[in-house]
Amino acid sequence: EDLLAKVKAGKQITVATEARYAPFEYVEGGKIVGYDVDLLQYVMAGALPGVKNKTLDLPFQGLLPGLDAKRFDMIIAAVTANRERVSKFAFTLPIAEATIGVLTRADSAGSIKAPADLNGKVAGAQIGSVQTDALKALDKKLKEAGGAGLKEIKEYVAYDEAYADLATGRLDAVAQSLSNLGPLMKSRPGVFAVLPQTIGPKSYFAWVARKDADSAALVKAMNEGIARANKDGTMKKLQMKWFGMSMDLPVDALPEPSM
Amino acid sequence: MQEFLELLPRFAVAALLTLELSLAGAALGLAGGFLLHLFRLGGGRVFALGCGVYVWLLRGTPFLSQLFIVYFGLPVLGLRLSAPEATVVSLAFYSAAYFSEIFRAGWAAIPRGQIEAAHAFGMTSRARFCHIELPQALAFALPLLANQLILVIKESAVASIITVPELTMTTSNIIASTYSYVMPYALLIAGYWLLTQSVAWLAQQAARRIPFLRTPS
Amino acid sequence: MDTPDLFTRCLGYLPALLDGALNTLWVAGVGVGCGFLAGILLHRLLSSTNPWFSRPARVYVSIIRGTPVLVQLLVCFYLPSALGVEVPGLLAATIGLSLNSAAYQSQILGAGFAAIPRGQIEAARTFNLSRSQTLWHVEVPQVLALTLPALVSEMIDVVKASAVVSVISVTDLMRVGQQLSSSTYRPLEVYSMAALCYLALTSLLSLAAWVCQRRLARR
Amino acid sequence: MSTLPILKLRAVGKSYGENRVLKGIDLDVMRGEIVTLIGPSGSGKTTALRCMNFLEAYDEGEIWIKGQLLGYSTGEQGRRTRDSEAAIAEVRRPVAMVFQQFNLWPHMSVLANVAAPLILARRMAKDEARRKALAALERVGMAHKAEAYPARLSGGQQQRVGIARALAVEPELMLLDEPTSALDPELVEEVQGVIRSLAQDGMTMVMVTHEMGFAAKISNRVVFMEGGLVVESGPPGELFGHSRTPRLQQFLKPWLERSLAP
Amino acid sequence: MSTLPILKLRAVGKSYGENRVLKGIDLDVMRGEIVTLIGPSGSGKTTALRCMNFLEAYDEGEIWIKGQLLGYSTGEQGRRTRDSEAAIAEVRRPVAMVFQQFNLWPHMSVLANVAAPLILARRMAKDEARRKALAALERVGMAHKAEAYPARLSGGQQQRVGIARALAVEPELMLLDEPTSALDPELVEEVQGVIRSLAQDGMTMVMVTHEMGFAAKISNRVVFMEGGLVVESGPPGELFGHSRTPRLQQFLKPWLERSLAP
Ligand SMILES: Nc1ncnc2c1ncn2[C@@H]1O[C@H](COP(=O)(O)OP(=O)(O)OP(=O)(O)O)[C@@H](O)[C@H]1O
Ligand SMILES: Nc1ncnc2c1ncn2[C@@H]1O[C@H](COP(=O)(O)OP(=O)(O)OP(=O)(O)O)[C@@H](O)[C@H]1O
Ligand SMILES: [Mg+2]
Ligand SMILES: [Mg+2]
Repeated sequence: EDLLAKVKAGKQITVATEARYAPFEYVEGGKIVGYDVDLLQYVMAGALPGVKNKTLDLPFQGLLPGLDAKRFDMIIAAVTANRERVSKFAFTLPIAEATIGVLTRADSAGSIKAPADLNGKVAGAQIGSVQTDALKALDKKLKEAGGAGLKEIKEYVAYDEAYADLATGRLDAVAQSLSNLGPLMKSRPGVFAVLPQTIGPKSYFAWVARKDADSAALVKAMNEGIARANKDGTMKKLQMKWFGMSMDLPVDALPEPSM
Repeated sequence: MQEFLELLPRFAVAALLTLELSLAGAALGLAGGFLLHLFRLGGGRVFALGCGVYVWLLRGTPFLSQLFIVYFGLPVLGLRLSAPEATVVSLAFYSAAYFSEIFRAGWAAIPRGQIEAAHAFGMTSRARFCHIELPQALAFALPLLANQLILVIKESAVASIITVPELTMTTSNIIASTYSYVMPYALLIAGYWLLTQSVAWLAQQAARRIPFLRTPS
Repeated sequence: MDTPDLFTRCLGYLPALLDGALNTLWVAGVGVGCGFLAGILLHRLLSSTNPWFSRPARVYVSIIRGTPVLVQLLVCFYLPSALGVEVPGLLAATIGLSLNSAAYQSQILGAGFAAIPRGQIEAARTFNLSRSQTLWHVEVPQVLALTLPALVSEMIDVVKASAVVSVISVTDLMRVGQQLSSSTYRPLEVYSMAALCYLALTSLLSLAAWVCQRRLARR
Repeated sequence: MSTLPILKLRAVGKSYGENRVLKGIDLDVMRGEIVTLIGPSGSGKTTALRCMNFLEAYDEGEIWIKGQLLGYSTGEQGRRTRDSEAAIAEVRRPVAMVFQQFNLWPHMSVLANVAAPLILARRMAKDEARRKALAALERVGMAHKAEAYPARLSGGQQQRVGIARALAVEPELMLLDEPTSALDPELVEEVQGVIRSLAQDGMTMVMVTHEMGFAAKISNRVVFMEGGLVVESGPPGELFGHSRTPRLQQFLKPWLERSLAP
Repeated sequence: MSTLPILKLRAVGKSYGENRVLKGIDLDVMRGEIVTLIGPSGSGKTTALRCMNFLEAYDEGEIWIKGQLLGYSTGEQGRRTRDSEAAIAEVRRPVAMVFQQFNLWPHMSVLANVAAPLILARRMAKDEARRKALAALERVGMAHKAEAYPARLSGGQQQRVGIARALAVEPELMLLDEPTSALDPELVEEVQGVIRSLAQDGMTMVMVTHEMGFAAKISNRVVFMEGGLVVESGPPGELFGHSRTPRLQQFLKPWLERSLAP
């Protein structure tokens, strides 16, 4: 009896998330809401009818170790698929594009117009995230181009403190997925600006399960649900609702990560 | 074993930073707490009330909130501190509240009769303070002070949230990049344990050096 | 999108914060309560003349006081699951804080127990009170009265220490603050409000203790 | 007066580590008798008294209370094993103790102090225990302070409550360790008065005291101890008037001088 | 003996809030005299003694030490103002005090305890202060414990150090508040011996005590206080033998009975 069968029999699946990552998942009115929540609801209705989901809210650093320790069955959060993670965990089909943009302060829009202007500046992102890796890659690229490179890359436990540091001027830029930046720009108008260029290669967000035989069927069921949402237009509708834009995602498989 | 050897230098550096931050914070806090206590002793009602409110505010709210107010709030007033600076300053303000309470307990523990004896033999108030009250109050408070220092060391872990690469932050970093958490946590525990136990040990040694504490009264 | 003014915004945070405060109060309250009972037990072990009891107890206190609460909570949360037992976050948090507080309280209570004159215990013995009667009817009420100020400090510390329980998926006051700050992108305001909530909680505790002390002092 | 001694000590010895504090004490106390122990500081009086109650475990000899061996059971080959707390409590039941430092429980009212042993150890119903406690307080003239807390009482009043607490369990033997020496001189009289009236009522008592005058007046027998041994014992008139041993004479000298001073 | 009283109290009164504890005390103490204060608990003996030293501020009447008014200065319209700490210290210089609870400073060695007032208050050179302190300790037979800490000493030894500390400042008047009542009965004698020898050397003393026998033997004058007033005073023979007031007779009765007991 594998995990999927157990979930079906127990009528409950335990999932973990980090509800500090608007608009994918965050708390409003005491409830966790967001793109992932809506999408999960749709997927479960098709793949696991009658199963209830129990959601744990954990700091991001606790998600992958917790999954490994079998504290829960899946991570339903926007986890960027990178090479190292994909080698250790089972990712579902992509749920959103994770391509990274650069957030700056509105008052520095005159001086920082492109990633190349970040020479000698301080940039930040979340600890252990793909965004941090992207900043490191950018740093390398800038140096190869003969520039000074980034002055410092600061790693944060969560993005909120990074945004706050950007606002107070301790940071000059924050690397973050474009999907997250839209809502931020909307709720603090006039404070931040987003560079038109992205950094790093195209990458994707997906949900994560354990990479073992026990979980395989569950991942397959989830993938079927995501593919259906993609095909019937539900996904586009939800993306418009939460990101204010829609994106084209591969339907058949998660592309091999390039980082 | 391999992992252990690889991680050890990073943890040593991080532990040193934790020690520096908390020692600096506690030293300033100790001085601040002593000043607060002096105000309370000699400053009349207004000072006593002020000190009381200070202790109530700083002791009653989580350190994280105070750190945020120093780190994100002060820039609004034009004072921008780096993350380690903000940590030290917040630790100082925070621990000053606790230290002043410890001094208060120390002074309260001096038997009235001894102060009267000092009066009766015509000692000046300075002589009384320095030679009768201070040594006894400090001897009494020594274990409490050590305890508080240990708490400050542990509280400094909160600084990880504002990117100070101390022990806790380093552990998070390593876990996030390697997904192995047994060895990093073991090293984290060992790090804090070593730091706090050495404080406890030093305090014990100090207490042993105080001749009149050696006898159970 | 229009932004309400500061005051309205802060007021808007309150309901969610109060929800979190309730969880904090539960975790800290039960933690201190169980920690008290466990602290008494621990003190008994510590003061036992049998090294098989006293030594492990000493090691326990040293470990708990020497490691961060965060780590202790993680152990309470992940260790059982590694052994195949499912422990919900709230329970793990409560157990973790109890175990933590027990170590500190054993020291505080120890000072109280030591301050009870030997003669009173002897009186209980000559009048044939059993050991547990002596403990609960003669020692504990006095220890409580003697160490109340220190116990209140410990309670306040546990309330504040509970701010890390979010790592094991308990939505406490601090976690609500984090969630709010991430949906509003205004950490300073939100954390200031959270600080006020903590202040209210801790003041409530101090006040209750003050009332108790008053009662006891009337004797 | 029955002929069975209520308390019997035979060759009782006790050591603290190397220090042999009691070196073989023999003593018989009959029902209705009042025995006082006197002697210089450190002679073992308190230790002897505490052994009679097994507050301190004696390690040589035997102590019998109403014919029952206190604290130990003798096994097959004559080796003795320590009894359980419960068994000791059973044997010690007829004995009550009054302490030098009163040792009242400060968190209980006077009434609760006196009633607690009845409720907790004798498992008496609360109402009845209170009634008994009140009667005992009446006996020592402290009923009007039943609701007060010990800290509010003078030393003399506290000691009277201590005596009431002992009385309430209806003991057949009372042990008193310097019941007045923690009191201000002014308050000694009130406690001695209570003890004297107990004596008149026929209570059996063993008392340690430094108040020679009081010992002389109240006791049937005075036991002079020194260095863990009984040096001399007898009726007070004999002992105080014509001490046989030079050590006792020397011990009594300052007191005799002081009392004849003014 | 000079005719100027070293200590003079005139109509001294003292209230704690509503409670008037001293109600007008008159007293003259001549050089070389030994005066003991006796009286029931709460009669104001300790308070009177503490006022003589301005440890407690009196609020009516006058206290003169060697002709200087203690604690207050009289201004123009006869209104008096409280002196500064330094001025009070100056007037109280010839007076030293011995406490019931010894009040030694536990963080200093015996020698440091005795030397501290000399170094800190009299600004004496350290070497000289030590020499003096050692001489004072010699006087009370405690020189061999000079390096010990108070907690290591018995009560009697602590009180002897307390007396040495008072002696070292070479006082012209010593105040003693129940110097032996915190001691075990066995230790009373050693401290009384020291006080007796000071008396023989002509030290002026005012002492509160409950030990009637001791008071009777040592003092030139006994003052009986009650309710904040001096009820009777006179030479001990007169006071103890033929008390005029019924209150004093009643106060002395238990003691007389006890001393004549055997
Ligand atoms: N708990 C103990 N541990 C070690 N030695 C003890 C203990 N209790 C008493 N002693 C020693 O036993 C001896 C006798 O003490 P005990 O208290 O019985 O004497 P005492 O006759 O009652 O004296 P006092 O008149 O001072 O009360 C003393 O030398 C004392 O030091
Ligand atoms: N600090 C104080 N505040 C209020 N009242 C006090 C204070 N000190 C003493 N009293 C009161 O003053 C009165 C006299 O006290 P005092 O200590 O002088 O008596 P005493 O004669 O020394 O008694 P004792 O023999 O018990 O030592 C008592 O009623 C006491 O309650
Ligand atoms: Mg004794
Ligand atoms: Mg007095």
